[in-house]
Amino acid sequence: MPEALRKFTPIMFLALIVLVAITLLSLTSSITTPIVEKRIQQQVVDQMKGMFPDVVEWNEDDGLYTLFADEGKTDFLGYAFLATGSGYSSSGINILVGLEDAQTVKEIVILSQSETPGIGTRAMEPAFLDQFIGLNINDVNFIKNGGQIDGITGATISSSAIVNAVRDTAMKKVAQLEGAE
Amino acid sequence: MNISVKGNKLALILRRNANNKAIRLPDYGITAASPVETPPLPPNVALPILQQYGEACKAIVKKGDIVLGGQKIADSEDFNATPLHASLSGEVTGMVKIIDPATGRPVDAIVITSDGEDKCIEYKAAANPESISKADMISMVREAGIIGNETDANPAHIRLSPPGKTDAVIINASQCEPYLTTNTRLMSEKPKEMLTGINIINRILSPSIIYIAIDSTRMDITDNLMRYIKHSGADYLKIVLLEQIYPYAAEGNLVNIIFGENTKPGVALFDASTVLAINDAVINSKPFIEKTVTLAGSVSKAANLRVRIGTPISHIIDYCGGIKDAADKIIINGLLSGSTVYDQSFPVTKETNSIILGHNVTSEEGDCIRCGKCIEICPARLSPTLLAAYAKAGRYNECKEAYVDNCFECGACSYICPSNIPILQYLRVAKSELGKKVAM
Amino acid sequence: MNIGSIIVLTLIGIGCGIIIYIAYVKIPHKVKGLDKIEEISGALPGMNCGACGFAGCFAYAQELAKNPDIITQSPCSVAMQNPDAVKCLEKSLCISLDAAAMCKKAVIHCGGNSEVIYDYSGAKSCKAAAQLWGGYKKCPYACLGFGDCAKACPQGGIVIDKEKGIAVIDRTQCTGCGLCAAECPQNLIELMPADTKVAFQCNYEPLKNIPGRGKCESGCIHCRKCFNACEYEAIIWNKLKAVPEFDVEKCTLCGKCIEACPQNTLAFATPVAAKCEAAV
Amino acid sequence: MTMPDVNQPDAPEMRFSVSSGPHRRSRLSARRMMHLTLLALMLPSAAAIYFFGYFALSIIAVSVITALATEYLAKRMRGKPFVMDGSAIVIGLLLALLMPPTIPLWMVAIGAFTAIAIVKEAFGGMGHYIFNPALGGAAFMYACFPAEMTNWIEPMGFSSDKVSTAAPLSEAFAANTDKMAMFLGNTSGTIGETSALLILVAGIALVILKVIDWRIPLSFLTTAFLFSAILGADPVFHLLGGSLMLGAFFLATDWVTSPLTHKGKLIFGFGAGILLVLMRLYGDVPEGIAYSILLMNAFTPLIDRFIKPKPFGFKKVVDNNA
Amino acid sequence: MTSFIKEFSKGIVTSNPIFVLALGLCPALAVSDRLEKAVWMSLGVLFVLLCSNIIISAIRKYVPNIMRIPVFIVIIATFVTIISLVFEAFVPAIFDALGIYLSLIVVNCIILGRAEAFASKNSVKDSIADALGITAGFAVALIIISLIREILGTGGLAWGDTAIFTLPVLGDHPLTVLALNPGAFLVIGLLLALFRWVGVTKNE
Amino acid sequence: MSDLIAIFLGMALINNFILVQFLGLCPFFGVSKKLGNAVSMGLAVTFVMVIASIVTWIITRYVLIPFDVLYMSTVIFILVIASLVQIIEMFIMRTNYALYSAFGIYLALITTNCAVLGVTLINNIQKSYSFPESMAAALGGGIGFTLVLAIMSGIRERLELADTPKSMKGLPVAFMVGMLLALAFSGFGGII
Ligand SMILES: Cc1cc2nc3c(=O)[nH]c(=O)nc-3n(C[C@H](O)[C@H](O)[C@H](O)COP(=O)(O)O)c2cc1C
Ligand SMILES: Cc1cc2nc3c(=O)[nH]c(=O)nc-3n(C[C@H](O)[C@H](O)[C@H](O)COP(=O)(O)O)c2cc1C
Ligand SMILES: Cc1cc2nc3c(=O)[nH]c(=O)nc-3n(C[C@H](O)[C@H](O)[C@H](O)COP(=O)(O)O)c2cc1C
Ligand SMILES: Cc1cc2nc3c(=O)[nH]c(=O)nc-3n(C[C@H](O)[C@H](O)[C@H](O)CO)c2cc1C
Ligand code: SF4
Ligand code: SF4
Ligand code: SF4
Ligand code: SF4
Ligand code: FES
Repeated sequence: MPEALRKFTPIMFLALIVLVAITLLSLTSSITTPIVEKRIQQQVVDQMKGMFPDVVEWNEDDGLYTLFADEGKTDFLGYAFLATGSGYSSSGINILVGLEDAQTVKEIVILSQSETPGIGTRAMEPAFLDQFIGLNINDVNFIKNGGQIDGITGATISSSAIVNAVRDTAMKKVAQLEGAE
Repeated sequence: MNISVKGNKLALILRRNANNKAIRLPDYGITAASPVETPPLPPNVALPILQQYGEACKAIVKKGDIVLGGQKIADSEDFNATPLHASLSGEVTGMVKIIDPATGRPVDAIVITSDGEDKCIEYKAAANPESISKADMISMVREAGIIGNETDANPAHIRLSPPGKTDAVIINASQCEPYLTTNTRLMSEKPKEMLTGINIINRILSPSIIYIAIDSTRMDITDNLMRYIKHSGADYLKIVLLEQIYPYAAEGNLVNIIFGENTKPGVALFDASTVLAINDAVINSKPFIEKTVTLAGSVSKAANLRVRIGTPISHIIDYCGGIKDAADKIIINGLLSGSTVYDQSFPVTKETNSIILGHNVTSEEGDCIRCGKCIEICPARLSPTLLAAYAKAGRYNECKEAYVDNCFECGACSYICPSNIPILQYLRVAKSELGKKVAM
Repeated sequence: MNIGSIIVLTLIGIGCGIIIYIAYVKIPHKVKGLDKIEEISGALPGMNCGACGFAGCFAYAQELAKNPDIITQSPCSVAMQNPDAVKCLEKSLCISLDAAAMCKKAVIHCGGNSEVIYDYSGAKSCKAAAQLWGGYKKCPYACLGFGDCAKACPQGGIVIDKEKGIAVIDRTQCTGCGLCAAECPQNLIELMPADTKVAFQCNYEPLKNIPGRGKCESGCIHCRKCFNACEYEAIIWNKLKAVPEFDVEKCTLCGKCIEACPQNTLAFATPVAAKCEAAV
Repeated sequence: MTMPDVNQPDAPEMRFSVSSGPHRRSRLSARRMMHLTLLALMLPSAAAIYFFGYFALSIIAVSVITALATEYLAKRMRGKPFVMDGSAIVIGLLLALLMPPTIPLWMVAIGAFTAIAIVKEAFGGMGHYIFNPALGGAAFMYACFPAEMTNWIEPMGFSSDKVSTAAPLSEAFAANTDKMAMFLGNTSGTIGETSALLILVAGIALVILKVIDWRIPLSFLTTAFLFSAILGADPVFHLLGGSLMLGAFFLATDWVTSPLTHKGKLIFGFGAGILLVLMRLYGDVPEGIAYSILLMNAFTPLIDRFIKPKPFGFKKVVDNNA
Repeated sequence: MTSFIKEFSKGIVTSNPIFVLALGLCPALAVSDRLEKAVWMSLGVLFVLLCSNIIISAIRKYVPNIMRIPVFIVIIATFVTIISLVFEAFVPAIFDALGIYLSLIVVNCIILGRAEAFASKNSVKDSIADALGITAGFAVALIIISLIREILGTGGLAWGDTAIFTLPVLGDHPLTVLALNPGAFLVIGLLLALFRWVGVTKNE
Repeated sequence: MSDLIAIFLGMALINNFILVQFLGLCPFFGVSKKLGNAVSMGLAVTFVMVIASIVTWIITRYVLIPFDVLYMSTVIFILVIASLVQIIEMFIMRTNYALYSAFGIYLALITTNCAVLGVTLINNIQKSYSFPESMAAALGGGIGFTLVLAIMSGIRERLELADTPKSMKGLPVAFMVGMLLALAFSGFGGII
């Protein structure tokens, strides 16, 4: 090997390793990504079905699902969308929100979270989440801020993450709806 | 008392230092009114050849020699060394080793058994003291072998020949410790000699100013001095009144109190008793063989005594009626900064200024509770608790970095510590270990 | 699979490679000879006790790398007791070592029989106590029993005998680091060959005539009886100090000297560490 | 130094004591200071029992007994003598005073155990710990039992009929702030914090007796007062409410965990005051006193390192911290 | 075989990465609040350490000295990414719970340390033993810590959504702090002290 | 702007890397025995964090997102950090040797510091911060890291003189300090 080239062996060696590594990763990811995507999709659908047992067909528009009870998409059931709150833990709280109409919350479901067990997780319990049922999205706020939701002492951060995420995303989605119409 | 101190330009009144860095004790001046007495001669004296400055002295007498009081018995070629004189007449009965309290190691001492006659060599009074030259005066002081008290503890002739210029002289006529009254006694009993002595120092060092530090309670001395100053027009003399709190009269503190801590004038400090000795040496050519000491505490009669150097302590105690109240502690040179001896036959040395009999208080050393009282009180503004902790852990270098050398061993920190930590003792260990390292 | 991303990311990899390469070439690398120093310091105990006289094991290794003779002048006692370390040092320094001779252990020259002459109160530290008249015992060289040495011993090999008020060294634990000897204000502790058989338990210096102070009942009176009693010429009389010294090779452990001593100053040395015997 | 002939050299007729100077000590002792503190704490404790009856009595008993038992065990495990220096009692008592009246007693026991075993003894015990043990124990309990630790009831004394009806207060509290009731102590809160008056009296007594230094309470209280006023809150309410008084006089002043120097103490109080107000006004924690003092405890070694007295004398002081 | 066992057991006791070497502390503290997380994390570490040790010791002769560290890191990072992708696909709840600590296995001092200190100098077989030993040590430590933290901190033990058991009293009022950050420090610190006290490890 | 300040303070105090996020614990226990060393380490980490955040933000924005390969972040970020540390080492050595001798040894430790990789992952992947937000987070995180390291070293310097039980000495008691610091820092919760 010529002297000049020899100098570059280390660099080429690293490049080779990087190349191999990246190829390997691309391969792995091409296997796992569809699984993940499918799962998330499935999860959302499952939860949606739990929320609206009659759902048969839906439209998706930029994360906003419009749900129908028949194949022909005429029997309107409600809306559903994902909201993400940033709680106490650095990974977020993923919430599926169901709306009966453009104003009223049907139900909210926590898809994933990693709040502090025993503290933050109290905001994941029905006692808290059930308060959302049937609320006007404008009332999704703490009582002291003029809404209708009781906070949880000791879990202010987690509970307000949920409340704020649900309200803000809902407002956005509603605006999106109105924009679409 | 027609001269009031307040408002008089000659007097300088100083009160507390910042932050109350001092200890107030009730037993100042118990013997303040006791005139200096002279007890009978002791049967024998032991004169240790201690030598911290200059080359070690060598004995110039041997066993069996007959010596006269005032006769030189040890000397060295070195100017810095201080000669030693027989303090009474008699026979040299031995050269013994005794333990030096400072190092715990043996040193030589010359023992003289008194013949009871107290014959002295002839002291020639100077015919015309004013005409003696500066150099002669210094060598006369050296010949007399004067070593100062605790406050000015090194040979007087060294203090009188400083390398640089002396801006000011401080005469310490106050007391640095509770119980001690020798300085004030001498000041009131021998004002004339004292002033001559001061004059000699003035001529040798020619400072621009001389401060005389006096306890603020001793208005009689102050009035006398004021009168004298007014009369003689000795305007270079100024009086400093000190509160009787410990450790104001310690050398470093005095300098700081008078000049503030941010100036560094050339200062020489002399204890009143040293001034008297200098006066004796120059005017009477009399060597330093007598010392005035206060005996106090658990003794039948507290007194101020003029004793020969080398006199066993037991002799003095017996003269004053013996130990009272089963006192089990003999404290030399002051309750706070003094040391203790374990045997009554310990002799009075040139540095001794008091003997206090007391009781031992054993107190279990606790953990430092970080109260910060030692820091509050340390007049050297050190952090004694930290220093003690470092010293205990053997981290002597950190002691040095925290200025352990600035500690002047007043003991205020150990005094105040609510956890009874012998802080000062730990600092002494650190200092000596550091000293060893330097020596190595 | 996304070919574009693979290419771009590999290019980033190459870029990083170049950066690292340049940085590597430009940064001067470790001082020469470091490998050897590391090898030597690997064989040292790593206690950084400083008993060798250098500032820690690594500093010692640096000096050794420069001048292997240092190991005989100021040996590391701890390393000398570990046969592996000795082998390793011999190899890397290209010298042969007489480990047994260099293997030392501490001995306390005090039997604790000196009378108490005053009641000491104050800091529980030998150094502090020794500052007051050389200690509270009649013998100004006596063990003061506050255990400054024990505190310094990294092995926990020194305990204070509460009855006698002296320090006792457990020679099975002692590694001969000498840290204790440096702490003792009375200079009572000496590092002696590990296989020392007879212990001389007096430190009194032959100073005459210190009134009120003196040696204890079991102090050496310099009578030479032990010297005369030994049939194997294992005792050498140290004229300077006027004390006996023992030749380990010749001593047969007969105990005659111990019997002969009128002062009970001599005793058999306590057992030697197994570790050390292995090295010997 | 001994002389021959005068006495029999080998048989001194009497054994003297020898020690290093100084040969006299002040009468101040750590134990005495601790006992005075204990005495002073009797005032808020009495108020606690007056206002919260059996609740307070049982909390105090459990806390102090657990603290003592833990201290005893810890000392035994370490092979050290157990001395009744009062410190464990003080810690137990202070912890008790920080408890809300309805706290289950086993929780108090856990708090007292943590305070002594982990926050005090694991660090080396008396004089060596870094964080205030009582507050460490309380913070531990806040984190473990947030609901129980913030369950406030109206004072009801020993009257048993009220005990059964004692219910948590509502948010109406904030509006209903009778300053006089807060000053005297007839208000809700932890059992020991309610009577600002008695805490003040006890604290000032300790200051006068030189058991505690005035600098920390003063700077702490002043900073909290001024800073809360600056931020637009009611300063008197903040001064009297919560455990500020108790904290400023008895918790922040713990010698072991506060700075050594005067200047350091002022900084400590200032820092604690700022942190306290921030936490009270904006924080999530129920009461900021434990956290603000614990944080300043953490800063104390740094304060001590940089705020040192400058050695007296003429030597130019070089900064040795560099 | 004996050397294999020796290397293996060394990792668990005498050079336990957590309790003795105090390395790789971040994941040890962060994911030890629940047993489930601890187990999955240990599996992740096992996979990464095993694969990277094998690869590194296999290619150790060819790696240019200059590029040693970068190459090792890239290899480790690759396996870490693979394991995160796999976790994300198959155990999503765990992937979410572990958060970034899964990715941070890359910089876990244990792994790079082993690559540098062991795999780059030893045969494939020994490297496998080393990986197994170190992982076992890591796993044992993590599981002990997580058991304590989960049982006391949540008042019971759970796997996934199913509770294995719940303690009386503590089940209603768990010592929550143990499941939180301060508790992680507390439990590990006390375990360290305990091991020293009973003499498993040496005092400082 | 107030967002940035919130992110900065949040990263420094509330989500402190060491006490809350559990990142960079090895140096927290390893390099916290002396204040000087601790502060040097902290500053070096802060510096590398900021630089790494800049570079990784660019890579994320212009490479990873366009190609939709965010899952490659770990590999690429760590490679970039490793080479960055090298180049910074070289740069400092060339320009300021005094600085190099003070910081040099710490730089080597930084490559394997969780906090550096952690901050890049949090900024770019977890929170998808904008550039200024990334900077605020990196700076805040680094300063919080330095602060806690400094506190810890102050405490440990004092503990060295303390009569800590034998089996608690050193690391175990440092963990206890960690616990109490974490408790104390939890008091910052919600301040922003
Ligand atoms: C270690 C620790 C973990 C915490 N975890 C959460 C959490 O997961 N969710 C939450 O909302 N608050 C959490 N907090 C915040 C505190 O519980 C905080 O006191 C509370 O949010 C304030 O509640 P309050 O204002 O309703 O009393 C945590 C606090 C600490 C100290
Ligand atoms: C000293 C102090 C005392 C408090 N006392 C009460 C109280 O008695 N009742 C109460 O509901 N909240 C009290 N709080 C307020 C709570 O800690 C908390 O802020 C409040 O309960 C929020 O919860 P909520 O919105 O569910 O009521 C107190 C706060 C402090 C600082
Ligand atoms: C010192 C202090 C004591 C307080 N005590 C109470 C109390 O006893 N009850 C109460 O409801 N609020 C109390 N508060 C007020 C609460 O902390 C808070 O301002 C109010 O309850 C609203 O809290 P929230 O925002 O958590 O709902 C107190 C506040 C302070 C500063
Ligand atoms: C004024 C004062 C306040 C004290 N405050 C506390 C305190 O807040 N927490 C504590 O654990 N001990 C406290 N103590 C007790 C004491 O400082 C401590 O228990 C001992 O220093 C050592 O255990 C206090 C003592 C005093 C005198
Ligand atoms: S440290 Fe020294 S100067 Fe300061 S109080 Fe103590 S003995 Fe006096
Ligand atoms: S006075 Fe004593 S207890 Fe107080 S800080 Fe100083 S050494 Fe510690
Ligand atoms: S006794 Fe201890 S300190 Fe002394 S040499 Fe032996 S091991 Fe070292
Ligand atoms: S041998 Fe020395 S250091 Fe050890 S206890 Fe005796 S006097 Fe003290
Ligand atoms: S594992 Fe996080 S810094 Fe070492």
